[in-house]
Amino acid sequence: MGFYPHSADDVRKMVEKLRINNVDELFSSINKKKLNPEINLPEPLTENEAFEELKKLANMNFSDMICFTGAGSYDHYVPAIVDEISGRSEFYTAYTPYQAEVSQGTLQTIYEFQSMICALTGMEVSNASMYDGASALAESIIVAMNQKKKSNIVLIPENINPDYVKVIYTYIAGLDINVVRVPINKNGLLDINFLKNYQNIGQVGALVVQNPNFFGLMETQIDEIIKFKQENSIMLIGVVNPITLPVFKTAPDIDYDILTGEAQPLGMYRSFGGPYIGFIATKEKYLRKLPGRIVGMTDDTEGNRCFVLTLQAREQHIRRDKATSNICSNQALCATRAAVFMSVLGKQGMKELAFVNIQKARELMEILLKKGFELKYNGTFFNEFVVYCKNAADIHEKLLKKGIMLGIKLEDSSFLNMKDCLLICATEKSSLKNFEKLEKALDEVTI
Amino acid sequence: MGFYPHSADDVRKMVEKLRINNVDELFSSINKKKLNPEINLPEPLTENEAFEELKKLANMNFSDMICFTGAGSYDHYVPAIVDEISGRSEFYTAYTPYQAEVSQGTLQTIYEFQSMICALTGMEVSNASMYDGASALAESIIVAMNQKKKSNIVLIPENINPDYVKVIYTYIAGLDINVVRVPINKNGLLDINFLKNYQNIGQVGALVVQNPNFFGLMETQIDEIIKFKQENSIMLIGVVNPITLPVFKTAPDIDYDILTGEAQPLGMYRSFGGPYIGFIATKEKYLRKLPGRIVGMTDDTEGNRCFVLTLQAREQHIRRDKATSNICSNQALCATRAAVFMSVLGKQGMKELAFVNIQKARELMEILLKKGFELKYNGTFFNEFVVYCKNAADIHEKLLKKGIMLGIKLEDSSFLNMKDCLLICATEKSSLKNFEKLEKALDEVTI
Amino acid sequence: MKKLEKLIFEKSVQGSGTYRVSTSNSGAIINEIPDNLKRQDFDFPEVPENEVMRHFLKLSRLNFCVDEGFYPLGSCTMKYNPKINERVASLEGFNELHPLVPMDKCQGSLRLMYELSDYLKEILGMDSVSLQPVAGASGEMTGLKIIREYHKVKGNLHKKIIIMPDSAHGTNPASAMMAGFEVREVKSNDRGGVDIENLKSVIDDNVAGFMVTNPNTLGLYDENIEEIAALFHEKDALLYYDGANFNAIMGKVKPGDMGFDIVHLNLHKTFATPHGGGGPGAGPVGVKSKLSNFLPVPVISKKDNKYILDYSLQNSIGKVHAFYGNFAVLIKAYTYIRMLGKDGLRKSSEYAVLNANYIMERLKDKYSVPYKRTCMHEFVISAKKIKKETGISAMDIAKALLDKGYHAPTMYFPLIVEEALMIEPTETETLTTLDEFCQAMIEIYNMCYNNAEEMHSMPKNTPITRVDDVKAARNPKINYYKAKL
Amino acid sequence: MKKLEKLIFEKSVQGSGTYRVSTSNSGAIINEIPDNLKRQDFDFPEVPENEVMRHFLKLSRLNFCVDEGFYPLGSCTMKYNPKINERVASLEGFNELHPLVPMDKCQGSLRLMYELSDYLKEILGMDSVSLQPVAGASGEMTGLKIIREYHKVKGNLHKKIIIMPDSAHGTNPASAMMAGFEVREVKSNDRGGVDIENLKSVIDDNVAGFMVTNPNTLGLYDENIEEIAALFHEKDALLYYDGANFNAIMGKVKPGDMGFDIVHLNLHKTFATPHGGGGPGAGPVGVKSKLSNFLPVPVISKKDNKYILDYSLQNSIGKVHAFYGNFAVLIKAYTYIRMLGKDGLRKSSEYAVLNANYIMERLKDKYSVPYKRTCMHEFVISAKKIKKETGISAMDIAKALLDKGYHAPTMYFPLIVEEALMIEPTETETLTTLDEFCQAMIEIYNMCYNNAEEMHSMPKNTPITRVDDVKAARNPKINYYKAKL
Ligand SMILES: Cc1ncc(COP(=O)(O)O)c(C=O)c1O
Ligand SMILES: Cc1ncc(COP(=O)(O)O)c(C=O)c1O
Repeated sequence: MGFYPHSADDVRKMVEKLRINNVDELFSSINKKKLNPEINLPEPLTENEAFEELKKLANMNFSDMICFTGAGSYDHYVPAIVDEISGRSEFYTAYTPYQAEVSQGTLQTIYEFQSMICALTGMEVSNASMYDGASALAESIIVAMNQKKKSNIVLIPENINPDYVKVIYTYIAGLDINVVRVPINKNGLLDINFLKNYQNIGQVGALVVQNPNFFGLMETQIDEIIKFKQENSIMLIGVVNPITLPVFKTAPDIDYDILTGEAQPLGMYRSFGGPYIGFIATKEKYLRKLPGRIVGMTDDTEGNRCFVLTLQAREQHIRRDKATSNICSNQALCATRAAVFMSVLGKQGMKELAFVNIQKARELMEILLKKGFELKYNGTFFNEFVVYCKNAADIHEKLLKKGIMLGIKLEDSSFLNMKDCLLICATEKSSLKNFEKLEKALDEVTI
Repeated sequence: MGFYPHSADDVRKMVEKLRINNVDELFSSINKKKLNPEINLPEPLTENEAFEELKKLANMNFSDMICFTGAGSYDHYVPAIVDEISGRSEFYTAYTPYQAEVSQGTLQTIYEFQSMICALTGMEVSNASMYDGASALAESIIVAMNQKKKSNIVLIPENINPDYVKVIYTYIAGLDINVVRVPINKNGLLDINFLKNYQNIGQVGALVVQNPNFFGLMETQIDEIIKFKQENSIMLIGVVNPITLPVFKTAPDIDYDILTGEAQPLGMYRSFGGPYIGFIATKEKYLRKLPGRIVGMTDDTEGNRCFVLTLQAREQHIRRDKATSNICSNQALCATRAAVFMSVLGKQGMKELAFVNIQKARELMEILLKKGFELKYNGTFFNEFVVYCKNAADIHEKLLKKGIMLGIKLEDSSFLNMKDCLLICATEKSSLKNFEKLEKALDEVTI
Repeated sequence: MKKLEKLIFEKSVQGSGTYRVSTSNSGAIINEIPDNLKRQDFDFPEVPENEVMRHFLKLSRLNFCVDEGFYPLGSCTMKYNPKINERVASLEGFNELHPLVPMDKCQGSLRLMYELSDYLKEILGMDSVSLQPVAGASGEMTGLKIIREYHKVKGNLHKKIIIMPDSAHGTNPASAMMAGFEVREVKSNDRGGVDIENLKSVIDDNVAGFMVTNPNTLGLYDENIEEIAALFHEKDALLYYDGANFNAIMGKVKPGDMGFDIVHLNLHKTFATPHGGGGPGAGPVGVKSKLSNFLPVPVISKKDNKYILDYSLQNSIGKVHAFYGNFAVLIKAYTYIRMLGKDGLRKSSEYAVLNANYIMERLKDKYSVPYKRTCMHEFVISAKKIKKETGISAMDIAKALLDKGYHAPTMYFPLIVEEALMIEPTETETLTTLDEFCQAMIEIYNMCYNNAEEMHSMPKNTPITRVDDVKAARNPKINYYKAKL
Repeated sequence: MKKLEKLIFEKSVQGSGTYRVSTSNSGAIINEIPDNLKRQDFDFPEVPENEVMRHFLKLSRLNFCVDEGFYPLGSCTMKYNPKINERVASLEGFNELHPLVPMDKCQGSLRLMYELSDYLKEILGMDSVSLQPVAGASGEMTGLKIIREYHKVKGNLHKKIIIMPDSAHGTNPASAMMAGFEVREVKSNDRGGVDIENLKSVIDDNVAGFMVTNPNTLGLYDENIEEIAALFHEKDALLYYDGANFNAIMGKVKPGDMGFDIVHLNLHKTFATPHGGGGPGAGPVGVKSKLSNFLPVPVISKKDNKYILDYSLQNSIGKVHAFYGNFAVLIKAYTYIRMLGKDGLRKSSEYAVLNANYIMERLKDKYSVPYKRTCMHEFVISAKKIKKETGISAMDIAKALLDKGYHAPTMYFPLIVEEALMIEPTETETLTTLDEFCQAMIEIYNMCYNNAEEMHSMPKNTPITRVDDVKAARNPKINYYKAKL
């Protein structure tokens, strides 16, 4: 089944108008020997058949496992209104809003997204979205390092999402940026002494802090970090989970220069890893250094308030090889989803969401401690934490057979020295029932 | 979680404006002893919790059984575009289109529905929808009998959907209408001789013919039925499955006075029996006798073509106890779905749909015959047919355990004398894979 | 510029439909159909999926809907339809379920129906509930057939009269007619309630029942309801409660406590299920225990910890729907009740009533309020005086509201108020919306006296201007293909 | 009357949000957070769900979209997005799947990705595919990093130049910059293709690669492509194919057969996944076998009849996305390919090209076509002459189209054509739509000469009139809460 509507009669009319004999004449620029090649594809399907095929594939996944796993992808409830609005043709079948006169829907929505990201992060300005949290961080580092032209070192602690680090390495390959990893202390936080004693400090352009970090821990050494960054005129890049921000300190109390992160928790399904949505918020003074789209407020010729893609002089289609980034299509529909999510939860809902996540993670922790696990790090955590016990890998495996994914093994995630450590996550969706199932399963597998 | 937005401050302002002390003062007309009674309901839920509860209930159903069952509810594929359009707020959160100026969306859609129902049925006019096929038939009978004031008998063959018959009895209770059942012949069709020899013919106002009938059979005695009805000036009411009509003879070749039926196959899910949608089409001369809403074309004051609820003088809000029916809210969104379904399939798709259903039913029949079932009736059928074998009930039961519902036992459906007969259905969704599963399961249970 | 849309038929081009139901050559099967049963060619649109989408998208935008704005349509309770309801009703476990699966294969649906029945019993003060009726009018017919059957069983065949107020909704007399009853009206008194003296004069032994809403169609609560109930019960007549106005009293008072024997509810009003542009709705019927046996079958019962479709009711009136009613609508109402709980339902009604009184208070100096009382969830104003003074009718005012981006109130109903406009805000509107609406109403009032001419030509900003109803009815065009027949 | 919508912030009323994440008193937990980590109060909207719905519904209506009408936006391939794709992508089995589940728990997703990679390999004539890049530009960066790594592994660190035509899309040079390359432009010849002589003069041993689309951004197919490829391959430079224009040649010719080493596709163009108002898209990258080892990890492999996430590529450039790319977008492209099959894809391109040529033919007497050749799926016209004669610019023409209910063509791109308008109809439009569009273009042409003044003030029927870009950029207002900081 295809989606090209011409009847045979239509084609005849058109071919006549073009004074050709058949459509293939239009392809005469193509080397005859290469034209109309064999392509080995399955037979075409009707809609019904396609649906059945895809359902079959979907059902081969174990999406209904009880999943106490975060590590960059979180199981939050998506309010139905989010799907309903982002499912409106007007949002999802529009192109990038180049023609402002017929794109105020997307433009105003993105403006509202930007404003809410600013409100949550406490920063002054935000862009319209990035591909995901990892690329947002990578591009943030490039922005920061471009501010510090004479420096070529970015400090990245060991407690940062390891997949983000991989993306950073790819992005900076070929650019004059070097990564120096900051070790972590026994509390799972970055080793502040390493910073204080770091020799090449003159070369350092930026420091990255993930907060909560990959182990779920909130950074408590903020005052020292701020002091370090201010004394050495280093750009401070924060990587945050946006749903922590209604509760935890952020800018301007923390002097971040750039605050970036993954907004998947704001209304995106886990969806096997994408589409997600990165955000970058910064101080006004760096506005013109931002990558990606930015929507600004202005007037039309009749004086109506309206919105438009602005500061395009930064972008690839104007500045070409001098642009702040190559990003063009971004994740606008995800930003729309996030805007609806934040709007419908509102201030109270966003606070409750943070509270419940904190609460649930503590309940889950209690269960695990009771069953013999130990906390790897003491400290304040949000909805993730690391536990260990001597046969964690084995327990993890056995629970999987029972339909429970008890986090990830840190050993598998580039933390080779963290054998028998699991990174665990609870959210508002972690129901009492699932906790009970976990307890029961743990009892069974640990005998 | 509720949906009333007033803040405490709003309430204070409003209460002040009304010069009352609290909201309960507004309820002072209510007997104090009866005010604010205890109500035993479960605790309120958040959206997430409600979703989990409902998912639990949904999962308690065995909706994924392989289901070779029709009997008034059919497993047809619903194109995604049908959900997408009927899921637009503009359609599903509107009221009945009383204000034509702001309801042209629904009005034109219903006009198109009416027109396509007319095109399919071959009748001249159609109404906007009825509650379901059963009530549409019941109301059709009342319309017909009102045309024949001196008669009080309606002839209803035994091969009609038994649930429809039950609804007819309820509807006519208290009215001066009597049902006489027409026996069926050995081919499962109505006994034409019974009609010819019927004594009280002068009392007969209408004859109902279901085509295909409850056993899936097409009526072949059409010429004799037409002759009978014309000679005796009886109203002929046809009950049809709309998806048969691209292939099978209908009005005006068959002189139906009213053609009614269930349009569930046109884009409604089976949904445990509802919402479905009845339709009634008739000759123009009976237009003003129709129950329910009717949309007509007209102009606005500027001469734009537009649509409006018309012929309201028939309806309850004008005619009150002299109305053609009490129906008010009907099944408008279902009519919208049917309109989209028919539009997207279009002429070719509707033909293919009929063809494939005929084809699949024959393939299924072959399998069953091969496995030892016999056809109860010989004759032309659409997508349903009756088979029997001596331990059909037992096989039916055993297949259920294997996740296959091989039709319904006719014995359970008021056909007490049809022990060991199953009414079976195939549709375009009956896949080869499911046929194979059936074959395999049959081999296992019949050993 | 009016943004109208062509008809789907006008977009049809032969051979241009893109949808395929079959990839194989399915047409050959036609040879197995006897020629004398075959149909010849027929008219039908041929439009590609892309254009079908655009067509209905554009049509949709010609509608006003509650997700767009304020819909103060009295008697219709156009409250917000929570989006979660649409999500749960489309779960595959519900919508792909055949109604005739064996009972052990549909325990989820049955349990939902069983529990919903229970909740409604609690809320209504009734003893049994049928979820089968699919709309208000369907519930009415069901209830009236029960009344008929009740008297029949008792041998009281002479009880052929249903009394109802002159303010009754049109479906009430029409339903009574469909159940084989005759209608007798009782007058309303000057408080908008039933005139007890008049009632006494019309009541007699032939009366089978009384049908009323309370609050009634004026939005007023009849404080004599218990006395009225007693008058009917004395004659062994049954009291029927039309639940269209139930949004006023959820959790505040139970119809069962007022003395009613039978109630229907409109789930598509009070319980937030969407109206769909005219359905599908659901009109469950609750009855007192003496009538439980008369309900339509099946009802949902519990037996050995299993939920069953129970067909065993002795005096059942039969069936009013081929299966069990509009099941998907029931899912939505169930979800709504579960989310709100007791307090949420009660507060919903309280705010609905507060909102109505607030608007009435703000408008009463401009528009005359025929009954000077606290109203319940809605109230009626009359444009009679305005019409006399300016020539502007209730209709003109309604149309002017459309132009300001509001849906119109219900017009010319109930019939006992001249130039009636019935306003029902519901609880889901914000104070800002209410204030803006009042402001619009006041502007319109001023316009009646300052610029009457303009008022007659409203609406102007809508997709079309006023329609020619008369033309539509005189020469009905209801089938595009008609000309070709 | 302009139907604008307030900001969500302007609808906020303290305490009026209705959404609850928790029914219990969850706030107490705050006491377990150390004071020095706690945030003080913050600004955020408080709006009830009802009003949130209305807000975004009204906003949505201010957008033009492909489900509303014709979108001849060159280079963007705004074809119809089949609704089935949305349905399958929202299956719970896909969208509730955590990306880090063990591989035996996600075989459905892996198989889909594996098969999609296979299909794309077939369609492209490439040997390996990565589905990880999430947009065209993301694919470009991936491809260029591969080029860089390829030369690095070979020890050719001096290869720092990427050549591209002067007609290249802005992302191409920007991507080259992000991969640490310098850009060198090659001129276009008078047929719109690469000027071979000029190419020979700019090519040298420092060249790492060549980046081009074919058909190029003028919609023209470069018949010298194989010769060009040979010139680069001689220097061990790699050829990169920007697949933005692939809708012209699906099933007609494979980039691999033209001589390309690396290709990206825009699934959100050619493969009918919706554009979402600016993403999410997907930009898979295919490479010839010598580059397979350089792809981002993981790729999907098959081992012992199981699909696996394969991290074993020796020279992998690493990762370009935290997980595996925009998986949900991949589902849609997969479904599209499965439905159309080989013939469907080929016909899509044929009709896309036919449609473009048909419009060009109908417009060429009015609007000047800079390159007089058969075009492929799109073509560029120039308003240079019109501008000189009437003062009407390409921008004015584009805005006039908005007023007639069409989206505008791409304007002022490619840069080598003055007053460029680039028109791409796609295959999903009907002949009626094409004819009506041509008619509109001709009317606009006539208006340029008859009523130039009017042309400058277009559009008028849109939600807003032309915007003040300069004001927006001069004093950027991009955060509502900014004033309060
Ligand atoms: C008072 C009253 N009764 C009955 C009805 C009929 O309800 P339905 O339209 O659901 O049949 C209505 C509906 O408008 C009503 O307002
Ligand atoms: C020729 C060309 N190359 C590259 C791109 C960039 O694609 P994306 O927006 O998906 O990053 C585009 C998109 O407009 C394009 O037209």
